[in-house]
Amino acid sequence: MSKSNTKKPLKIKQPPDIYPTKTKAQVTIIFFAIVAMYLYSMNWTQRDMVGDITDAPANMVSVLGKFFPPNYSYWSNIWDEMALTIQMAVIATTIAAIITVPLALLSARNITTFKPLYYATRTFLNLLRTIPDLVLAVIFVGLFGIGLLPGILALIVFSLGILAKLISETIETVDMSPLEAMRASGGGTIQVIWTGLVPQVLPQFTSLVLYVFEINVRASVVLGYVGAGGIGQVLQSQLRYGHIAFPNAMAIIVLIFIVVLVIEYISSKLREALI
Amino acid sequence: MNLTLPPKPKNSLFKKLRAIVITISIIALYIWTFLGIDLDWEKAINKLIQQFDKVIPMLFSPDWSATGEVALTMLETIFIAFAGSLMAAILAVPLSFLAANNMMGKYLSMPGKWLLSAIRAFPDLILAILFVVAVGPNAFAGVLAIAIGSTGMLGKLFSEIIEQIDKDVVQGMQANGANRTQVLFYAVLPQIIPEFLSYAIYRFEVDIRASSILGIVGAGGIGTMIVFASANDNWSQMGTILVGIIVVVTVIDFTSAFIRKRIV
Amino acid sequence: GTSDEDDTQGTDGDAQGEDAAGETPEKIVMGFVPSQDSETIADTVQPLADRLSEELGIEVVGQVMTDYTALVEAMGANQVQVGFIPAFGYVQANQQYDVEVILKSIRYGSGTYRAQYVVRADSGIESLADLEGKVWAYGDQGSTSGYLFPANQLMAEFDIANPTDLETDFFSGVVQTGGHDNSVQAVYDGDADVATTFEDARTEIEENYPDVMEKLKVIGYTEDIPNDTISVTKELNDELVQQIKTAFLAFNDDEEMIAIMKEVYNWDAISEATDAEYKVVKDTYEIFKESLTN
Amino acid sequence: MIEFKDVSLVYPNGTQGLKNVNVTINDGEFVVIVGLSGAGKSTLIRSINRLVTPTNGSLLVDDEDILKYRSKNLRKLRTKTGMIFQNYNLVKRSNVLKNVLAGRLGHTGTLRSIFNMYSKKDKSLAYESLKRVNIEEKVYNRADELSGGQQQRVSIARVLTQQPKYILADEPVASLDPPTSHQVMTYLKKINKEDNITTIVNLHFIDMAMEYADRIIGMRAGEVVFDGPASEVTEKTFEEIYGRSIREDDLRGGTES
Amino acid sequence: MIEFKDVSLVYPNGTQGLKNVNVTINDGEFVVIVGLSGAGKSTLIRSINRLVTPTNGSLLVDDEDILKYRSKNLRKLRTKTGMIFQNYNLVKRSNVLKNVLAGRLGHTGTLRSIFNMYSKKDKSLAYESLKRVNIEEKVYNRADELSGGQQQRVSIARVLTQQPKYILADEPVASLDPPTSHQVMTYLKKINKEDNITTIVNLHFIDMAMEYADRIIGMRAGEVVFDGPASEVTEKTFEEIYGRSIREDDLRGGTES
Ligand SMILES: Nc1ncnc2c1ncn2[C@@H]1O[C@H](COP(=O)(O)OP(=O)(O)OP(=O)(O)O)[C@@H](O)[C@H]1O
Ligand SMILES: Nc1ncnc2c1ncn2[C@@H]1O[C@H](COP(=O)(O)OP(=O)(O)OP(=O)(O)O)[C@@H](O)[C@H]1O
Ligand SMILES: [Mg+2]
Ligand SMILES: [Mg+2]
Repeated sequence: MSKSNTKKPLKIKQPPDIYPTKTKAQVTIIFFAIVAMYLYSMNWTQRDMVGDITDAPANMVSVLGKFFPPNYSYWSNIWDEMALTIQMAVIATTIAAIITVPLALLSARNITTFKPLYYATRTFLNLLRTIPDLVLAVIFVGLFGIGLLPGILALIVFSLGILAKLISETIETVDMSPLEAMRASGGGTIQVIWTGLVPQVLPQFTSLVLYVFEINVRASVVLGYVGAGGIGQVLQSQLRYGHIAFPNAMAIIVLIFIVVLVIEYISSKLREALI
Repeated sequence: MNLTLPPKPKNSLFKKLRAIVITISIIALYIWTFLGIDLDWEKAINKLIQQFDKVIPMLFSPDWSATGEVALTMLETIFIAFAGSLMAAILAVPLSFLAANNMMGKYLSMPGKWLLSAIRAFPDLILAILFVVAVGPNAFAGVLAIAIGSTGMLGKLFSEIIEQIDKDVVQGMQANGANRTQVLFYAVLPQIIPEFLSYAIYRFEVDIRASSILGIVGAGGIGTMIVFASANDNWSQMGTILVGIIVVVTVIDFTSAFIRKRIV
Repeated sequence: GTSDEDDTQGTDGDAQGEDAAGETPEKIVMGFVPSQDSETIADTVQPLADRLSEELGIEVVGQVMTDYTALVEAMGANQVQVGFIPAFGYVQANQQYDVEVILKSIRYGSGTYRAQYVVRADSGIESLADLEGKVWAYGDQGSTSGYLFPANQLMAEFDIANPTDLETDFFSGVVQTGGHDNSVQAVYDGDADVATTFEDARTEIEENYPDVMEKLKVIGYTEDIPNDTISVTKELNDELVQQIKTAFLAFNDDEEMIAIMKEVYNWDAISEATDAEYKVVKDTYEIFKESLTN
Repeated sequence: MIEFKDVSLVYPNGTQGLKNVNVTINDGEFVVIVGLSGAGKSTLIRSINRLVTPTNGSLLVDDEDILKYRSKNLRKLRTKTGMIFQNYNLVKRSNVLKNVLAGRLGHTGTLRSIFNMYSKKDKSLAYESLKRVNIEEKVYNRADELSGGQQQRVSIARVLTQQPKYILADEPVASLDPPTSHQVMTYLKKINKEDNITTIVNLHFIDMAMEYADRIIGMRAGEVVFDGPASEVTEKTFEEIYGRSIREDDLRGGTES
Repeated sequence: MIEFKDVSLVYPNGTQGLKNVNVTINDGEFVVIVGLSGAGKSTLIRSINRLVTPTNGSLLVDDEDILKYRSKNLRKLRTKTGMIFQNYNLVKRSNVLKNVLAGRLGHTGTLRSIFNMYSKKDKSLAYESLKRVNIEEKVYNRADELSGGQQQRVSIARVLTQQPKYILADEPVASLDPPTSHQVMTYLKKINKEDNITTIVNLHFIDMAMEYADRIIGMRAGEVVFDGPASEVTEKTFEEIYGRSIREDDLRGGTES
């Protein structure tokens, strides 16, 4: 009795609003700030536009039309490059997946309770992720010369950043209670992680690795810009020939698309098998 | 002591076969990969030894005289990426609902999923061409290219979030007599908005980095600087660019954390 | 806007381009794709745009683009009226969209450049004929001096039907390096036996490999390749085109501009050019076109 | 009044959820349904507001066969039956007030509810309901900041705001500890008495059932095996509901498979 | 023998988990600790295997002060004290046998356990334990395919496999329905008697406590307020433990904030 009376009753005599005024004000300010920034950006980016936007769709459709129909017979020329791209992605993904494990554990709050280590790993991964893939590729080409190796290295570093983040987040959501039980029954750190944690994250781990594999296949297009090999380079030089090669380019895109779909399919099947 | 061991597990033939097939395929994939790819380590390492001093020290001794230019270009990039990502975030919402299993049903969501996949299949270069033709070579073409490129990825991520919502809450609203729209606004949106926001902000960061596309459309931006710095082997300028990107992304990280705390 | 009736761009000949001449746009967009066949690669077109705007009294917006395919398509849609396009891009633009060359750049006192064949000095390769069975390094297949011209020359000289046969039958292998300096490097490192680059790309890596000039030698050159163009779309009226031409040519007499052109773009001067000068590129293009579309 | 007339329900996978259920629940009653896990308690309760649809028989609510209802009627039916869930089913990220106002959704136009434009009356009703379950000071807290018992009280407030004629509660205390459970049950009972709302509650615990119920319905394998006032529950009733004598059963663990 | 000598524990955030606890638990006893939520039951029990570390006093297990233990000794201590949790704490995705074998972790080398190379003896011990709790037929089922009661029995089997000297059970039946709860308590009691393993159990339910305990320890706000045989529990004990007469309390819900 006394308890609920000592609680300061809300001053509102009126029925309350759904959100407190302060929250409302904050959200409103943020909202308008975003809208203002958006309008400003739109205005700023359009300052150099000549002519009006009404022709845009027609123009776009007419270029897009030049890509169709795709020249599927061109596929026979690019099997090798496609294979190479997949092989690069396989190697890069495998290595990234291996390196990710310790990094992800170190950057998961619930596993690495030693704060400085946790923050150091986090910061390192954040920095890694800020580096654009293009810069990575350029730097590695600068270091190792042209060829497959810089391409693979760029893919490794690039996917490491994403993978470690995603996996550490997965680790942070696991049920910690079995780990506690393992600890209570006298298991050492590695035993606890292996028997308590690994079974919980394995399905997610697999599907994230496959997701990164897919990203790596797509990223080969970017690598093409810097001569790091693969299908991207072919696409790049086809586009140099202008519109007559557009159907070839489209054939390449369709092929990449199919490969990615196959990977997606396999990954869903594999996940089913694992869960 | 007499040992009584547990009986051997009886795995179904299907499972056994599946395990065998998966194992063999994976082994085959790796064999194929390692046979197909030959890396010349010796050459790469020689090259590394030779180039290391030319690249790495330069990267770490940024060319501060380029600071002004980098800052200005970075600002341009932010405007373009912001407009593009916000547009994408808005476009991705309806698409993600169309592609979510639990909103459209397993089969009706297929076209949506395919559409999102198809958008993602278009490389930057081609998106760039499309939009340059549409609106000319300028920052706005960059905005559009980024918007479309990001829509594919955001739509996919959003639809995955929608697929993970807590169904019980939806049922709670239905039991109150709420209709479909009300359920959407009361049970679905509150659950997904925070994640949508995080992904949108994350994508904004990605768009700031992945700005090579902007160079192609003549939108300027940091991507163009990267292309030229690399073409001219200007490593110390590349260092400055990197610093610029790291600073901006970090600032965005903090701002977005702040905003998320307010809104979520 | 300009030339509204002109929807059927580029479907038929020059006649239409002439018809459309009439109005003057209030703003001109100038697209610039820096030449990859050059030592330093310029990243701005601002000085040129500013001066042009001054001379013409029309607002001129200059944009640097990193890929000429996009520029060609943009000119086709009349989103860009004045383009600084490499020769090969010009030919595409001309064939598809009737884009017309008006000027070209002069480098090292010449309106043309050549591609060269670089081999190791001790390789024993003396002539093009010795290249059979060797490994070929080039930047990429869209490079005029790195690929198209040398390939064309070899195909003609050794009677090879198409580029695929050249790459697989004549040569024993190819290395696509992504850039001229990389190609030279590939030969220097022994990854390839011959590189085709612009003349003389060896100097590109001389800083890092001081002995490159002795270690590598040039065994031949291709025909002359016309330099980068300044081209205009057919929608631009003749009078304005003339004005633009005059304005650019006037830069040659302007100390300040010459200095800029030299420093930023590596140009000595700008000179008039006609479509005919690009016939040699066009012919080459025709040959490759066939091999692409099957 | 709710009348089950020979109601059966077979789930799409073939499980028999309900089997020839005949039960009449009068207005104002406080009925507790007990039974083992899987006995069909939830199925019975969810039939009443058509979260599941029986496959046979007829189910009359206020003399109308609700099995024939389609979307519009269904909304009406659900508006007049409030439901409380074991896991509270609150929108964790919305604040308490918004969660409680969701109880008015059935009474509010779609547009108004989207823009949070509730009438003053609705808002004060919501606030009143929060007061009734003694949780008004948490009005702006997010639902996930509350303890289990508090969340369940919010969900009761939500139902109160709905001003239903019937309250259905599906194991409202299963996630709570005993003192909090008693507290929640007490609130439910209080509301039942004060507002004369017919209340149907599922419980695992027969002892708690006996303490609060006017009437107990025992279920087993989809069938009603006991129906009578709490005072009539005997040792034998236990046996009927739990399949055999309770003590014995517990020792053997035979009820699980 | 476990001796708490003036043990106190303050959590980093300032909460007083234990306050001057003095308790001695003799070998072979079956002790039940009761108390309201937040009373410190879990804290007490977790101190014994050092999942939490008291900040004051000394805690002797088999005459050694375990508060001074560091990693190696700690592993030994944990190997000899088995623990059963409210939520069973099984690895849901691993099968029953693997979960039970985890009880041997403390006795097994890291490498051997990573490659699942448990000795034949360990495996047969695990299987024996499963048999003792009557769940041997589920040996290859995944843990998430089992019902709550079955999962708790698996976790008992895990502890049995560990062959501990002490069993600590932190609300082992809180997630279970009454029949299953009795069943689990019965197994615990049986093991206590057959193997003479000292067993300490936390419970919410004082009635259940009285049924199984040799001895009951009542806690409130971190302090031991009752300690004696089950037979000595009176109405007054209730009041001491729950702070006031039990019924009143429940009605007010005053234990929540
Ligand atoms: N959606 C469904 N599809 C198929 N079978 C179902 C479904 N829902 C429930 N069942 C089955 O119907 C039977 C009755 O389930 P119900 O949920 O009504 O039991 P309950 O008495 O509420 O049990 P609990 O105490 O575990 O909640 C069970 O055998 C259950 O497995
Ligand atoms: N890790 C922790 N950090 C801070 N305070 C804690 C922590 N764990 C428990 N507490 C606090 O210590 C007090 C005792 O908690 P404890 O978990 O021992 O209670 P309990 O009797 O087991 O309650 P329950 O029945 O809810 O499990 C509570 O006030 C609790 O909030
Ligand atoms: Mg149920
Ligand atoms: Mg506890």
